[in-house]
Formats: sequence, C-alpha cells, structure tokens
Amino acid sequence: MEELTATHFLLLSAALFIIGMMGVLTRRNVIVIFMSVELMINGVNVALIGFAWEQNSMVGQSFALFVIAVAAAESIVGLGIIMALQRRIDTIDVADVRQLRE
Amino acid sequence: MLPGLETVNPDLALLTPHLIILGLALLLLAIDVIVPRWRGAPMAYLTIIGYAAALVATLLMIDTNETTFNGMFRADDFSVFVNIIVLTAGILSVLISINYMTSRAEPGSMPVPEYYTLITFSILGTMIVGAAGDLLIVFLGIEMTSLAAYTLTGFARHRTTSLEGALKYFLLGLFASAILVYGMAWTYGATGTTNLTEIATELTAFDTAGGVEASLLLAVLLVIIGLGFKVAAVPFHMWTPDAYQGAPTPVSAYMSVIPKTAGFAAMVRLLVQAMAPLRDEWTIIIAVLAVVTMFFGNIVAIAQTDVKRMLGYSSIGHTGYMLAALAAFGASSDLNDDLSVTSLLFYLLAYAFMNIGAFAVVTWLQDRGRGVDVEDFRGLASQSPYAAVIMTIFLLSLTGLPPLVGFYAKYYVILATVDADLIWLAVAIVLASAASAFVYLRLIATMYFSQAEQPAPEGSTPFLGAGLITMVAGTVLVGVFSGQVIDLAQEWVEALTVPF
Amino acid sequence: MSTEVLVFDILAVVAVIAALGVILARNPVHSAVALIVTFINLAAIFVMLHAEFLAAVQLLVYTGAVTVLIVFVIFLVKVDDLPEFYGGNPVQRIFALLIGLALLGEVAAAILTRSAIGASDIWTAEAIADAGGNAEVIGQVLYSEYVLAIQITAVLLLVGTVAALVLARPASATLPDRVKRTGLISLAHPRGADREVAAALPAGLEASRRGETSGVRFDDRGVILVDNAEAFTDQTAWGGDRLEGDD
Amino acid sequence: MSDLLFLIPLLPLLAATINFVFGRRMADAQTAWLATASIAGSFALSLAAFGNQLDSDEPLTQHLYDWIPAGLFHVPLNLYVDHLTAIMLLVVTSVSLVVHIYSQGYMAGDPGFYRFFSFLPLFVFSMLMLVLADNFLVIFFGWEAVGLCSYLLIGFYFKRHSANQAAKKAFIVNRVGDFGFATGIMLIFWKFDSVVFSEVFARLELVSVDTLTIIALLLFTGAAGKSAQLPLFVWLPDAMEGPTPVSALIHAATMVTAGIYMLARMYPIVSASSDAMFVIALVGAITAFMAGSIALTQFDIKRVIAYSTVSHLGFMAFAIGVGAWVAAIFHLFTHAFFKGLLFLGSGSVIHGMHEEQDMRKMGGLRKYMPTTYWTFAIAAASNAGIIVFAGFFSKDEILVGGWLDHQYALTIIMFGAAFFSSLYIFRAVFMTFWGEERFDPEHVHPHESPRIMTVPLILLAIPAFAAGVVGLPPEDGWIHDFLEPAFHVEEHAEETASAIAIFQEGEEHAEEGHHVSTAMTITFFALSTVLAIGGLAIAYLAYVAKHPAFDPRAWAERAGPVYDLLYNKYYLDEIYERLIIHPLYWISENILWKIVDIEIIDGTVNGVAATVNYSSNQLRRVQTGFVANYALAIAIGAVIVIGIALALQSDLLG
Repeated sequence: MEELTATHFLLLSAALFIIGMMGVLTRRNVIVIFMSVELMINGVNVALIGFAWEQNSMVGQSFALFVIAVAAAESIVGLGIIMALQRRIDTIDVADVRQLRE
Repeated sequence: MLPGLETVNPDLALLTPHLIILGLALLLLAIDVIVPRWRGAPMAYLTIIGYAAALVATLLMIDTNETTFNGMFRADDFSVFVNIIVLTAGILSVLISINYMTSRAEPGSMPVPEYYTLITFSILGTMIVGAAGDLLIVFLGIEMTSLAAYTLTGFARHRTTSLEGALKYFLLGLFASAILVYGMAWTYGATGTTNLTEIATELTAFDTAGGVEASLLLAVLLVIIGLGFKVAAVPFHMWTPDAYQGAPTPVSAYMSVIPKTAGFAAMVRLLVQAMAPLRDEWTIIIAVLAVVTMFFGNIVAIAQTDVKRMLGYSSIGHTGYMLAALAAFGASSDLNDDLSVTSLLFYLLAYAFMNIGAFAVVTWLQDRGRGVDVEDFRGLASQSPYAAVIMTIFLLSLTGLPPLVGFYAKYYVILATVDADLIWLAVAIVLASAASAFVYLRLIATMYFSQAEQPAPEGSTPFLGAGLITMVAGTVLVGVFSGQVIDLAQEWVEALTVPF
Repeated sequence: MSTEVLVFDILAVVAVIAALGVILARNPVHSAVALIVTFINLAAIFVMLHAEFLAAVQLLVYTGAVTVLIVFVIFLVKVDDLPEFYGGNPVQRIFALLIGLALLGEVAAAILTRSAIGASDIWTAEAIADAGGNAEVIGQVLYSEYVLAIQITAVLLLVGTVAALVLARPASATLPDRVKRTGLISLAHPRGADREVAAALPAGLEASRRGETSGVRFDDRGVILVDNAEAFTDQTAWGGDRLEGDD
Repeated sequence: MSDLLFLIPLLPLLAATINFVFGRRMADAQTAWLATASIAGSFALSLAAFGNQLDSDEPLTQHLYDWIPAGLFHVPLNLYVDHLTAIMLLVVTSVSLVVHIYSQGYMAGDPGFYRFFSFLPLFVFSMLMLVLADNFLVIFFGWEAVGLCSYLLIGFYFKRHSANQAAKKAFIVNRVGDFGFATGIMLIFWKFDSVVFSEVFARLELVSVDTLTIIALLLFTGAAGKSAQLPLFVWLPDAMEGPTPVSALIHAATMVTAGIYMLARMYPIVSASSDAMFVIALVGAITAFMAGSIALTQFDIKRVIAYSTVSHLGFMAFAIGVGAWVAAIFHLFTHAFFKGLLFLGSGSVIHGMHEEQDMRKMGGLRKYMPTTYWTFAIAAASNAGIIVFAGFFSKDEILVGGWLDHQYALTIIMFGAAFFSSLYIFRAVFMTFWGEERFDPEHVHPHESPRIMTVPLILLAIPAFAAGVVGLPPEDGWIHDFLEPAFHVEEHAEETASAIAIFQEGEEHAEEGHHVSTAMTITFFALSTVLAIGGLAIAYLAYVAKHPAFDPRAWAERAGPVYDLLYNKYYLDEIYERLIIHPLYWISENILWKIVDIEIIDGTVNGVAATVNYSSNQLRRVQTGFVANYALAIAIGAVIVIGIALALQSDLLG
C-alpha cells in the first residue's frame, strides 16, 4: 500500500455502499432509510470518481455529477411522499405503514 | 475547444417523437395554469392526440437507424418498437383513467392535470431508455420513469394504502437504483467507457477462458439485480403486489406495462447490446431468475383475494416469461435468427393490451361502486354479460389460449427458448402457464358460476368503454396478425447489432 | 507509506465511522449530522482524486441542499414521534449484518482480484491543468459530450418538482373554488354554518357528523365546529371534486 | 376476383358481430335485414367466383396472412376456390339466403330474434371458412366453429329442457368424431410435415398404404360424427329441437354435409386405401338403410325428415366409398335444395298448425296451405327419386357407381333404402296433406304462412325440381366435366409421377363411369323408377285409399317385433344407454370415482392443489408489509446471485 491506487477508493466505496445498505435493512425511520440510500449513492460516486482518476478520464466525473443530480431529484420526491404520509397518518415509522401485506 | 472534444451538432429530427412527448408534458403543465377550465376530459383528449402524434412520428422513423449526440442517442428500429409499445400503452392508460379520475372510486380529489403530465413524463423516460446509446442515458431514462411511477402510485393521497404503496415502491426503488448505478460504475471501470457499443467492443477483448474476471461479472450481476427490481423479477419483486394494490387502479395498469417496458428495454440495451460478449454468463442467470419468477408469481397469485394484488402477482409471473425470452439470447451469433429479443418485444406489446385490459375491467367495476375483491366479481356474467365476456377474453389471453394474443406471445417465447436449446426453460414455461390457469379460471368461474350478491353495476363510462373495445380488438387482432408483427419486430431488432 | 495514502486513510476511516454513525445513531438528527461529516470527508477525497468541481458540488448539493432538506423534514415531523431503531426484531439486524459482510466479502474479492481496467484516457492531471483546471474541463465535457444528458436531467428535475407538488401540497388547493368558499365562509360565519350552506356540503361530511372522522364535529344546532381550517378542508370524506347536488 | 374472396366469409361475420353487439338495441327487422343482406352479398360473390371457375381450371386463391408463421409449424391462411369449392359455395350461400329470408317470418316475435340473427350468419361464416380452407387447421377451425354454432342453435330455446339435452347430445357425440378428425390431422402432420392440402397430396407416395388407411379411417370418423353416419347419427334427429329454419340450413343442407365435403376434398387420401373405401361404403349403406327404415315408423314430421336426412347422408357416404365422389357431390347439391325445402315446408306446416308436429293430428291440409303443399310435394318427389325430379338423377348415379364398383350386395341394400325413401316421404305427404282432417277444428285453424315464408319455398322448389339437369346426360353430365378437374389440376401442378399413380387407383372408378353402357343406364333408370313409384303407390294405398291390404296398423301388428324395432329406432339410444352410458356410469362411479378419482386422482390433484395452495400461502407470508423485510429479500437475493455466479463463473475459484 505504498502508492495510492484505485483499490483504496473502491474499498471505501464498497464500505459506504454496504453500510448504507445495512442502514436500509435495519432502520425503521423513513428519513434515516433515506439517508442510508444517500450513503449508498455516495459510495457509487466514490467508485465512479476513483475509476475516472485511475483512467485519466472525465467520463466518471461527469457520470457522478449526474448521479448527484438524480439523487437530488429523488430526494424531492421522497420527501414529498414522506410529508404526505406524515400528514395522513402522523408517522414516519415504516413499521406503522403496513396495511398492504398478506 | 479542448482536445478530444467535438462540437455538438445534434440532429434533433431524430428526437421528434421524444420532443413531441416533452412538448406535450410542458403544454399540459401550462394549461393547468392558463386554462384551468380544460382540466379533465379536454386534457385527456390533448394527451391522447399527443401520444398519437408521437406514434405517427415514430412510425415515420422506421428504418432510420442513426445516432446523434455523440452516440448517446440511438434512433434505431429497436427504439421505434419500444416507442410503439409505450405510446400504445399510454393511450390505453389514459383512456381508462379519464372516468376513474372523476368517479368516486377514490376518496378525495386527485389533481387531474398533474396526472396526465406525470404519465407523459414517465412515457418520455421509457422512450429515452429505448433510444439510449449510453449507460448514463439508460440510467436517466429509468429514473425519470420511476420518479413519475412513484408519484402516480401515491396519487390517491387521501387513501393511506396508496401512499404506503408509493413509499415502499420509492424506498426500494431507490435502493435498486443505487445497485443499478453501482453496476454501471463497475462496467465503466472495467471498460473505460459508458457508450454501449464501445462497451461491447471492449468486452470482446477480454479473455474469458477459465472464467470471467470477477469485477466484470460483478458489474453484470449488479446491473441484472438493479433492473430485475424494475421489471419485478423474484426475489427483487417485493414491492410489486403492495404497489399494485395501493395504487389507483388505472395507475396499476399503467405500472404493469410502462415501467416494466423501461426495465426490459434497459436490459436489452445493457445486456444484449453492450454485454453480448458475456452472454454465456448472463443468459444462465436470467434463465434461473426467469424460472423462479414465473413459478413464484403464478403460485402466490392463487391465494390472493384482492384482484389488483392478484394481477400484481400475475404480472410477476409474466415477467418470468419475458425473462425467459431474454435468456434465449445468443442461440446463434447472428441476430437475424435470434427470436429472443423479438419475442420479448412481442410479449410486451401483447401484455400491454391484455393486462391493461384486465385492469380496465376492474376499473369499470370500481367506477360503478364495486370493490376490487374477487367476491366483487360474483355473478358478473348474469349482471353485465359484456363486461364478463370482455374480462374473460383478457383472462384467457393472459392464460395463453389461442387464438388470443397471449397464446402467440408465449408461443414465440417457447420457440425462442427451444431454438436456444433451453428445453427445460420451455417446459418450465408450459408448467407455469398451467399453474397460472388456476388463477385466471378461478376469476372466470366466479363471474359465471356464482350468484350475484350485489346489485347490478350501473353507470356510464364512455372513455373506458372505448378503451375496453380497443383492447379487446388488440387482444384478438394482434394475435391474429402476430405473424406480421413478429416479422417486423425481427427486422427491427437486427438494428441492435449495427454499430453505425 | 506516502503522505497521500495516510491522508486518504484518515479521511476514509472518518467517513466510514461517520457512515456507521448514520445508521446507528438513535436520534435522526445525529444521523443527519453524521451524514454531513461523511459528505465533507468524501468531498475532501474527491479533491485528492482531482475532482475539485465535484467536491464543490458535493458540498453545495449534498451537504448544503439535501441535508438541509432532510433536517428540515425532521423538524417538520415532531421529534418525539421519531421511531427508534427497528428494535422489535433483532433477527433482522443479525441478518442484515451477515448479508452486509457477505456482500462486502464478494465485492472485496472482486476489487482485490481486479485486472480489467479500462484504457487510459488523455485527462491526466497535467492535461487538466493545461486546459485550465478541473472546472473548465468538466464544463467543456458536459457541454459537448453530455448535452443530451443535461437536457434529460433538467426534465428529470422538473418531474421531481411536479411530483413533490402533487404529493406535498394541501388538498384544499385542488378543491373547486365553490367548495372552498362555502366551506370557509361557513367557518367564518359568526353563528357557524347556516342551514343552506350545511345542506350544500358534501355527503362525506354526513359521515363526520356521525363521528366517523375526527376533526370536524356538528353541535346540536347544526353548527360546524372544527379544530382548524386544515382539519376542515383536508377531509377524506369530500368525495371527489363535485358537490352533492351540484348537477 | 381472387382479391375479393375474403369478403365471402367476412360479410356474414360482420353481420353476426354487429347483431350480437348491438342487436339488443336494434329493431328486429334491422338485424334480420342486415344478416340477410350480408348473405346476399356473399351469395353474389360466390356466384362471381363460380362464374370465374366455369371457364377456368386454375383455382382462385387469396393469401390472407400467415396464421402461424414461425418455426416448424407453418400455417398460412389462404382462401382457396376450385370447382368443388365453387359448387359448395353456391349451395351454402344460396340455401342460407333463402333460409334467412324465411326465418324473418318464422322467427317473428321471438324474444331471441336478434340472437338468432347473430348466430345464423356466424354459422354461415364458419361454414364458408370450412369450405374455403386450403389446409387442415383451417378446415378444423371451421369444423369446430360450425359445431359450436349448431350447438348454440339446437339449444336456442334454452329454457326447454329437451333442447338443452339435445344440444348436449349433439355436442358430446360430435366430440367423438372430432377426436378422430383431430387425431387424423395430427397423424397427417406427423407423417407429411405439412397441413396444406396440396402439399400433403403431393407427398402421398412417401407414406405406406397402412398409414393412409388409418388416416382415412380417422378422417371418416370425423365425417361420421358431423355427417351423422352409423353409429354416431343419434344426435341428428334430436337436433330437431332447434328452430326449423336451423334444421333446414344446418341439419339438412349444409353442416351435416361437411363430412361428405371433407371426404371428397380428401379423396386422394381416402381413395388410396381400398380397405378404408370399403368401410366407408359399408357404413354408408347400412346408415342409409337403417335410417330409411326408421323414418317409416315415425310420426313427428320433422323426425321423418331428419331420418331421411341421415339416410341420404348414408347415400353420399356410400358414393364416396365406391369411388363415385362426383355423384356424392352431385347428390349433396340436389339434396341441399330438396331437403332444405322439406324442412322449410314442414316448418310452414308446423307454423300453420300452431306448433303441432305430430302427423297423426294433421291431414287434409292441402286445401288450407296450397303453396306449402305443392312445394313440399315437389321436394318429396325429388327425395323419393321420382324420375325427372332432381333427386332422381343424383341418387341414380350413386346406385350405378355402387354397381360399377362391384359392391353388388351393398348396392342392393341401397335399392332398399331408395325404396324406403319414396315410401316414408310420401307417407308423410299423404298423412299431412291428404285424407281426413284429424286435428281439432275448435282449436286449430290451419292457415297458409305469410308471403315471407312461402316465397322462399317457391324459390327452393325450382332447384329441387330442376337441379338434376346439371347431371345430364347421366354419368357424363356437365357436373362430371366440371368437378373432375378438381384433382387433375393439382396433379399437373405437382407433376409427381408416383402421386398420379396412387391417385389413378381411385380415378379408375370415375373413368369407368364415363363408359357406362346405355343399356345399363336404362336398366337402372327403370329399376329406380319402379321402386320410387312403388313406394308412392303403397303410401297412397295405405294412407289415402285405405286399401285393407295396406293398412299400416295391421302391418305394424303383423310385423310386431320388427315394427317395434324400427319404431324405437333400432333401440340405438337404449343400446347406447345400456352398453355405453350405464357401464360408463358404473365404471365411473365404482371404479373411476370411488377408487381412481377419490383415491388416486383426488389424492394427487388434492395433493397437488394442496401443495400449491400451501406453498402459495406460505410464500405469500414473505410479504410482511415491512419495507425492511422487502429490502432484506432484495439483499439476500443479491448476495446469493452474486455469490453463486462469482463462484461458478468467475476466475476467482478456478
């Protein structure tokens, strides 16, 4: 590990991605789940930028920029749903939101 | 200008259908503000006219096969077929929505203008996926479709289940999107490009003797998982029944076709076009997913009592058949003989008619104050024989009985799998279809052999009626003329391999 | 070990610890703060990767906009109501941990055996510096190769806006003006609703008269009593856009 | 012309669809005229097609589209008109047209009027598809579709229990035949790799004669079901529960002759096997004789005609069996007119007698309904084979054909059947229209039917009298010249020497037919005439002149058991009941139900169903409603998929 290589960044990206995933799996607060997904997306961005750095290309950076933009659009929608639901049944606990089930 | 960059000189004519749809969406938004009186039916007319115009523009582009925006946009015949599927499905969805939006089937009011706007945006997203020449465009198109779909699922804001369906769909969709884009990142890392045809070229260079490089395989797998969610493949399907049940019924109908088409179009673009050199690896994964999906969907559908939920599971089952079509890819290196993508496209078109049709009959009942339980179909044959006959046609088509379109759809998929020497997959399709017959026949039996307990449904829903007739005609005629359709599809699919 | 690696390691470790903080903190506000820490660390790492522009975007969009939005929502929701851990089912947590470790193992195996590396492009650090810096280059790239993507993203953000509008705006805004007027006038009426207005109210209010929904009550004089205007207008029972007897 | 062929079946289909969908909201007259006009259009087009074929040996074909285009199984949907089809088109559309007009009077005021006028054109569509088919799948489609329409129309008065029973019987009995037909088609596809007629005929030499025999017999099973041959004819007399115009169109003129048409169409296959030919001739002869004898004892006027139909179908099958397929089609042609007329006439009688069908309660009707009487008499004479009437010439050719094929014993049986034909039909005429009035004048006031019903009778009476001219001179008439090229064309088109060789065997009979000596012709003319006049005379003596030597009641008593046998239709229904239905019930109840069904099948099915249900119920529990669980499912799926794929397909472990 003398030199900084893409492996470093990829391991960091995998760590963030999987921590985010575990957050989605374990939390029941909708907002925290939402934050966990943001973590996953950031993990992806690290990977993209790491690859771009490794290959001396701009493609990864540009891609990451669009991923950030998409994440922003998603967060608008997500927070909209959360607001509507909260107004409707006064909770953001996903465990309370389970009328639809077998 | 920096080195290595080219001035963009896009050929916007290639985007005509997309631009029409975009213009329509903006127009609908503007009308809401400028002419509020046009909310409702006039808006729906406008939407349908817009879709029809885009359809015409699409048909004029047959055999164009060009790219623009530095290869990011591919106006090839594959995109033409995707456009045809989604625009047809769009027209049908709008037709069955008009009466529902003003009926009392949902508590509270729904903002009509935004409804059509969002459906239009969702269609635009799917059309973008269909014409994508780059991973990034696929991703953006899928996201556009999905964002609109999440919102539409929660459109009945005054019903908690609707919002719940939207929330689940949204959270899991986000999760899957992250997985998908991670897979795209890995693809980029391994090949150094995001252009689909260039990826294919790069992948050919890798030596796959003794197993594929793990990072490459990881890229393929993450993409399959991410898209598997979008098309509702087991075990990534969990959102489907809840979202279908929760969403307003016309939205469930729309959701069963348009986002699914986006998912499959993306699969074709990514797997068939870009990752064709790895087909030995991914076809087998897809085949296994297909079998699991078709059996799971059809078997669990049997125990359902809510018709929307049942159709949700049945749609999972149908995803299985479509995946089977995809798994048959690569039987021969020559796409001209390859039925896989062709049969997949045909299946999607067939599915648009019969499944939106089945949901339309549910809508028809809801508009008349009935519920969506299997019990609500009791004795329908004696009370509204036409509705029962129409529903029977759709259900039989979903079962796969000749001469309805569903039969041909399955027939071509089976043919594709047999051509690919995947006999076990063909057998699985037949067995799963047999299991699915339980599901549909039970509903038919309820309509014909039970005594009605509720008063006869009454009401007037002219648009829905027109939509139903269109879909019955489609279910019958596309089946009857399947030969022509499949020939066209075959011809167009060949465009996938042309690098131009 | 070069300084570069050391700096990276420190930043990465902090980012990962903060990420763990996001998913482990009991209080969502703490989660949000941990998220901000992660984002800032990542921005720093982006700088190391010669992605200065992205680092700025990371700070502005994520740390700035998104996190503020999240915190805003947290405060809109009563903090007392915020649920804690998904405590009821430890099995789920154990499963999640196992799954996470398994996936980490799989991905790590792929990372460590990686040999498929895309061909190198021309944008070395020197080339970028010659061309006027990262922001200059990324701008050029975006507006040449990625024009289409930018357009689509613009539409995507519009979709997000429309979606948020649909979901988050109060229902009363979509009710026909007449319903709004009659409803609000009756509220403002010194004696509550008069009979005429009450008769014109949607059938759904009848349900609330029977006490099926909370927030709106009728007293024995037939006067509508509501806790606040929102409770009155945001009734599930309005039943469509039309008033009863409208046609 | 070729390009317009599709309109022939399409017009009735359109009319049927419109009437079915909108009929309830349309006036009765509108639905009726729409249907009639569509048939008239088809008739006009058929005439044009026929005219085209008159001076052309080139069949008309129209390629509609590829029904199943891809893969192993290539089935084009073509419409195909050669001389044989042209004649059938004419028969089907003309009789349909007349029946449609007639039905407007007959069905007037019926609550199911629009339903009737959507089923009837639907039937015509199906029948036309059957006739126009150029491959086995399309003919099978038409075959099943006419069966379905017949089923719907027999059970038209679905509130009547007997109508439902009859419909069910027709349905079940026809399934037996269809099963044989379908098996035959599958065998053909297996052996010839094609279902297109011309391709199959061209490859005949590739298949052994034994296989051809099996195929021919299977095809004949199908024909026996549809064309009411022994032992499957039991459904046809019961089918008279349907409205009388239906009996005329479907159960006399068109659908029941589909089997004969099919055998004639398949003649190259059928004639390649002499064993199959003999079986067909034998069954035809026995059917003709048995049905004719049963008809002697029946009192229900429609049943007499129904058994007469069965008998004449036996004649046609016999003709096929002895290689005189031209004669069979000739008889089909004349029979369609006179039998259709007989049914319509009987319908007119029933209409005039206020739904009375028992001839014992009729008599002396000729002065009340003269038009019906005269047309009925013409049809009866034709049916009886009185010389110069159409039926005489066609029937005579069948008998000659039998004799030339050296089936002397069977031909003699056929003479018997011909005698019965005359006897029973004039018995019906005399019982109905002559003699004393046996009805109750207080309640029944016989009257002539309205113009809309009598005009069709007159229209049909013309061909029933004169259609025989197409067969003149005997054995070498125009119809021979016209029909025989039907197969020659294919031969020349294929130019396969061996195919011709096989074909020749069957062709010999026809060739011989051209060299019938004048003496023989005259002998047969004389014999038939004597028998027909004899039948007429006996019927006259017995029922009009009341000659004591011919008192039917005395004869019935004298014949005792024979009479009972005939009166009870050879106890066929009872035999079926005892031999098939009872044992089936017994077996199904005691073995199939109690052991196989309950123990094995129920066990298995319930087991499977229970397993499916159980797994369904278990699997659905996965759907807990928790988002976290759903995400977990995705994650577990992802880990498993990635793990297995990495282990098996990557270079990590290898």
